[in-house]
Amino acid sequence: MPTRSYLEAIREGMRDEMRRDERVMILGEDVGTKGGVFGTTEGLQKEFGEWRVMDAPLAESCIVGVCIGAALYGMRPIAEIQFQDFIMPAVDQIVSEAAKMRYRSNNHWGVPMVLRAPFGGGIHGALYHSQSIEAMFCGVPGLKVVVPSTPYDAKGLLVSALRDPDPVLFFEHKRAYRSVKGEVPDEEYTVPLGAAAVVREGEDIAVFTYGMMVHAALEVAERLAADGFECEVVDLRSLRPLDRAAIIRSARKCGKVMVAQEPNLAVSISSEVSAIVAEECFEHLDAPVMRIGGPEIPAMPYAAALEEFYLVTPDKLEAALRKLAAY
Amino acid sequence: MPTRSYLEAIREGMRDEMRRDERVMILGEDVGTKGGVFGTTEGLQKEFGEWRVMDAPLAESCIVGVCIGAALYGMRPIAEIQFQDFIMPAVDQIVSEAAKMRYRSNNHWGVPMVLRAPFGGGIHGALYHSQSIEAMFCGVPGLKVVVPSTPYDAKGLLVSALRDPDPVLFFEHKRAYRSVKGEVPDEEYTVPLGAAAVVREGEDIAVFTYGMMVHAALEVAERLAADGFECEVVDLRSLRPLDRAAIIRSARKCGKVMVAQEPNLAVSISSEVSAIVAEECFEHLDAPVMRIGGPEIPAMPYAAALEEFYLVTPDKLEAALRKLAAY
Amino acid sequence: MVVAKTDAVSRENLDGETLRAMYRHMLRSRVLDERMWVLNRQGRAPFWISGMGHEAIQVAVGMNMEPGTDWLAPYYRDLALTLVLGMTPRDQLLSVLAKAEDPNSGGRQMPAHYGSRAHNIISTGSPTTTQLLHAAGIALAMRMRGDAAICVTAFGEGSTSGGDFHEALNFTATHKLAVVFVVENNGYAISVPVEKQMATPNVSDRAIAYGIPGVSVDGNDAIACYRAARDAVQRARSGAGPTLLEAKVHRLTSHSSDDDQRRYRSADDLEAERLQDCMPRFRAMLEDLGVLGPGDSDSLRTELVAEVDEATAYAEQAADPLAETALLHVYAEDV
Amino acid sequence: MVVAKTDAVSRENLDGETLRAMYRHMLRSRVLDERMWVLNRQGRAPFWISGMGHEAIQVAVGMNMEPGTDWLAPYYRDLALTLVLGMTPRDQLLSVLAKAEDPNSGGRQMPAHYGSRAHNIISTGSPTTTQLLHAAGIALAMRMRGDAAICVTAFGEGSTSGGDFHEALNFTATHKLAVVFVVENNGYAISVPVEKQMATPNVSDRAIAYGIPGVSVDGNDAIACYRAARDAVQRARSGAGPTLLEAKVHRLTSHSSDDDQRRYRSADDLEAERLQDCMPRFRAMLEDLGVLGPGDSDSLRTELVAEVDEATAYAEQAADPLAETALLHVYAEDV
Ligand SMILES: Cc1ncc(C[n+]2csc(CCOP(=O)(O)OP(=O)(O)O)c2C)c(N)n1
Ligand SMILES: Cc1ncc(C[n+]2csc(CCOP(=O)(O)OP(=O)(O)O)c2C)c(N)n1
Ligand SMILES: [Mg+2]
Ligand SMILES: [Mg+2]
Repeated sequence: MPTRSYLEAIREGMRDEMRRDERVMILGEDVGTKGGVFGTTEGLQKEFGEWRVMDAPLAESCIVGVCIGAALYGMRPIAEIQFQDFIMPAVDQIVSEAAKMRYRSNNHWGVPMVLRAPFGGGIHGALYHSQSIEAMFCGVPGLKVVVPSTPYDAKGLLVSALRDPDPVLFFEHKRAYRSVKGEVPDEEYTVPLGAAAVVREGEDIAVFTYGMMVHAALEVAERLAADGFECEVVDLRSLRPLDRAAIIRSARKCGKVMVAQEPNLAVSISSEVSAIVAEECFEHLDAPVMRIGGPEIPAMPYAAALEEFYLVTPDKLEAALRKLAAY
Repeated sequence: MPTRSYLEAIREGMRDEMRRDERVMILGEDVGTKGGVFGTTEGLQKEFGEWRVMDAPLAESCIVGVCIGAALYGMRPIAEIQFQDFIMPAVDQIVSEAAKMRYRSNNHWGVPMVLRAPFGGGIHGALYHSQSIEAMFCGVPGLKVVVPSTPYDAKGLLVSALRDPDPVLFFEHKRAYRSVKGEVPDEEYTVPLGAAAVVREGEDIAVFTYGMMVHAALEVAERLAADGFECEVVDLRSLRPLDRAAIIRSARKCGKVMVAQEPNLAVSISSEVSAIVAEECFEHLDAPVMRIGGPEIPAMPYAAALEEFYLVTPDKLEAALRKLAAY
Repeated sequence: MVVAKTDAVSRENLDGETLRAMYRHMLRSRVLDERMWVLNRQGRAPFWISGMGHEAIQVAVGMNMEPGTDWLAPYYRDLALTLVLGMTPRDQLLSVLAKAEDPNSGGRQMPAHYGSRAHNIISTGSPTTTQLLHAAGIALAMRMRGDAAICVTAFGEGSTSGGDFHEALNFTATHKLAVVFVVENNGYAISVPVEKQMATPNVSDRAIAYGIPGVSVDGNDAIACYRAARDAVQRARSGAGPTLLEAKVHRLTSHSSDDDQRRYRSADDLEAERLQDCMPRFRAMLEDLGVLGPGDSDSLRTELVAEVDEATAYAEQAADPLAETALLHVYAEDV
Repeated sequence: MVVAKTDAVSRENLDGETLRAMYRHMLRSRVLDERMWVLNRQGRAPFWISGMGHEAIQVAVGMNMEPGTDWLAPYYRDLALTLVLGMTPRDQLLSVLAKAEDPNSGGRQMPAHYGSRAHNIISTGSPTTTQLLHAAGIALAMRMRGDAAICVTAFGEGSTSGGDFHEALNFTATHKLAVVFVVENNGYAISVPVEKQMATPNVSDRAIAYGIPGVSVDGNDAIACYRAARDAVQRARSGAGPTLLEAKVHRLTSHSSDDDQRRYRSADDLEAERLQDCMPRFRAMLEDLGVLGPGDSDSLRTELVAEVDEATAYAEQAADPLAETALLHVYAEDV
């Protein structure tokens, strides 16, 4: 199988679906000639033209609202938000409109739209180019939220999202774009929405995580394996809906649970995973359900030392896992 | 002590602070002549004039953004959002601006602003006049979020919020406005932000909740008491920050925990409370941490049968508590 | 002035049939609207929000649209517009009584939250102004598909203060999309008068910012509304781009059944507006023109009341939604 | 044309001192800006976003403001404006090197996210257009306090597509608040040309929608900028309300150090714009007028480079923020 970067896999996912389905279109800032600020849409306007790959004005509510309208008329729009941080002006269109359209119309109308946005830190992006604000949407019925951690999943989940009849928020860790590479088949394939993946088997500690943290967890798991502790690493992949069955299975199997994420912990994915485990695995737990994430500060600061302080590095994760292992 | 309705207590809180501190002002839709769609600001424009009690255009981002600017200049603005559902267009101003102003300016600037909005259902308000979307803000560092359940707390917390140097979201359960009455002293007093209240002592089950559900919990607690089960009912009151110490204390004391709320459970206050208990009270728990809330549907539908289906009624709460008691 | 009216009419060369159809649509909506208020006062419908006073512009716009081809992103006052496009009094009565059969939302949304797949009327929620961007997206898709269709969206003047208004007009103007933006300016956003909402005398002045035509018309003059609507629709269909069409109307009722406008408006104002009601005015004109004979209007009302009676009876016996159905249709998979 | 220039100048009756001060401010910002790019290319500053080409309007506005009284809600290109109001090259170098002493944010924000309590410059984040509403709120508070102060806010033309632009102009126009809205129109929002952002030739056309004056000025003509800025500031201070002041400028650099505009703009375009740079043009004019003698400009540059050298040296040895300080100042209680 050919090797692709995370970014290439996403671009191929869009390109293949646009070739296959002329209803698929992209609306976003700088997606045209520039090919996006990260290059994700590079070459797509040349192939598909100025209408199907359209540069939007600097107005996120417009980008999402227009995509909702186009979806109602029968298109399969991709709304690209330049940074996840800049979704905020579009929250009304996402939460009040896209998420509720099918329900409020008693199934007469639906919004088959994919909203793509890069998230995450560790790239000197400071407060507004480093955030992970996905939790804000993971409690909203009517939305689906996915975060791939590998090129294979990135393309497979994106294709599934583009074929899904409901709005899907597709969040891409910007640090993964060029740093994460992997095999991606040339043939058409999909990865189902709503399914977590056990990316490493183990019996001692179940580690639930997503995004770039998956790679840190795998690295740390090997360090612990050297000392005989086997971590089961679960890539949640789908943050809404969460794969309850997979979470319960691994938690019960290991009896010890660590939920790891990049952003701060309060009212987050980690809270929900922990609550599911607390409710469903009580009799199987050998230790408190532990969580590790960013500090309770607004976002990642710019100065290198401050950014480093925010991030859950492999070393910090290792320390937390060893503490749990020792419990 | 004189008896006041929840609504009267809130109005008095605003009025007293406006008399005490001329920096306090109100900006919101219909807050002037009409006195607000619920009558919360009735009479205030007459007393304080058209500038300090100003009818805003139909633009929530404007209401919040203008209040942020006024706060930066030294005012103590109250931004009234007509229904919590309609905060969505202002999320960027709240989350990107108000919440991060102090942090990003390294403490040179702050936003002493109170955002008031009615929330909650059971009043035939349907999808967009019944929601409880507070969870969206409870994971946002830089914000404080409070929800009073009694007239006493409503006034005391509002006064504290108005004297707080940072942005406070003050959410009022609209079903409580006229239905909930209680004693409110005429003398000046405050209720501290960040502190939960044990509103009923018990040893068997700790029930953590907020808003109108507090009253349901108290009612159900009496039913169970008849059968010898003593519930400790904790009114969280402050949803950000959560009163960790109070949560841990009551959870450890009872060994059984129920978290009850009106909205759907995923990635919510209930998730965070449950996660805190799971992490901090492991060795004290005699049963899984249970949660009860609304179904995972976008919001409360209009038809009576559908609305009733959504709500956690005292009977549903009682059933859940009896199940937990029997564990 | 009969002559002037005749001139106006002949200038539009509107035949009697068209004029009668307009009047019928307006009266039908009015009769139905009156029934909704009765049901509300009787406690049989917890909520109603009315289109009374807005009928002329809505009917004028609707009659210039092509049902089945053109699309509508309405707002809660557009009762008459939904009827012109083919929805029925029964449909809306099913909604006001929150019945399972309600085609708008199956009783899930408040009344007057219109939507009908069968009539290209998109589902509307409560947040104001969001639908303007949906209309922009629909028109973008029409343009990409090469469909000779247009999209109409309607809203109050208060909604023009919201950011989505600006973003929608800017986007459609930039790409010359086939949208007609219809502002039903009744001078109030609930209790807030237009002077506290904006600095310009006309909402249509906002059009200049986008390089598109802005037109203001007397919303109580059905013929003027018809002319303006026809021009705006033609302009959109011809590919010339969007128009901001403002009709100055009166809100002949309180904002909704939860409001009492006497608390913030003078009795004189309210009386003055009632005297300008578009219905009697249009009726008088049609009678002057001989388009309506003596008694025609009354017999028409009798006929329409009968229709509404029948629809009310149907809606009242229709089934309520079952509690468990609240779980359905969050996602397509639930189907 | 010397004469015309002289006329222009005398019409504004600008004395030589004022003109020299303007030139000095512009050159100081340019010299500092050049240094930022050097530090970025040397890998000593991970990021820079430049104001090169925008100096004339910024200095013109800043010189018409009253430091200590008036307020500013800037955006990331406003380097020159912050310097006119009293911030120093040292302040901004501390920021670009993310030092603890940085008065903008203590190294917490990206460079060019300006803010200084001491200079009434509010803290700005990355989301565009939000600051326009803050300016509106500041001016509302000034009005309520009866302060004879004004608030200036600056932003790019791209930001005028966002909803907050509309809401801010509408609100300030409705209440006649003392805000000067300064659009630095460089024709691009990153790579998106203005034709894809809006349909009107001038951003100032948007003013008509709010019933306020809209003025467009050549941002490469320092004198024209000065005149327009003075009028807008006077209008605000007199209580007549807001003005939308558009300066047509050129972005003489890529959007930021992360961008390469050669990928989306032709070499000819870029060259043509460079030839219109406001700096040499203003210099030539002042030399024609004899306001600058031969060599004055060069010696001024030498002096300013020395200042920037000294500031760079200071900033480089300044302390980095300590890791644990990342926890401070989420809430006031942390102090
Ligand atoms: C975003 C949002 N904010 C507030 C409301 C509450 N609200 C409903 S209608 C209305 C006034 C609308 O006025 P206008 O647009 O003039 O329409 P009209 O009712 O006068 O026809 C308000 C404030 C809402 N529905 N949505
Ligand atoms: C809400 C938001 N969306 C997107 C961005 C990313 N972004 C930063 S600057 C910019 C373009 C701004 O263009 P303009 O307003 O014309 O200012 P200029 O940079 O040309 O001076 C964009 C899209 C942002 N900062 N904020
Ligand atoms: Mg109105
Ligand atoms: Mg620009």
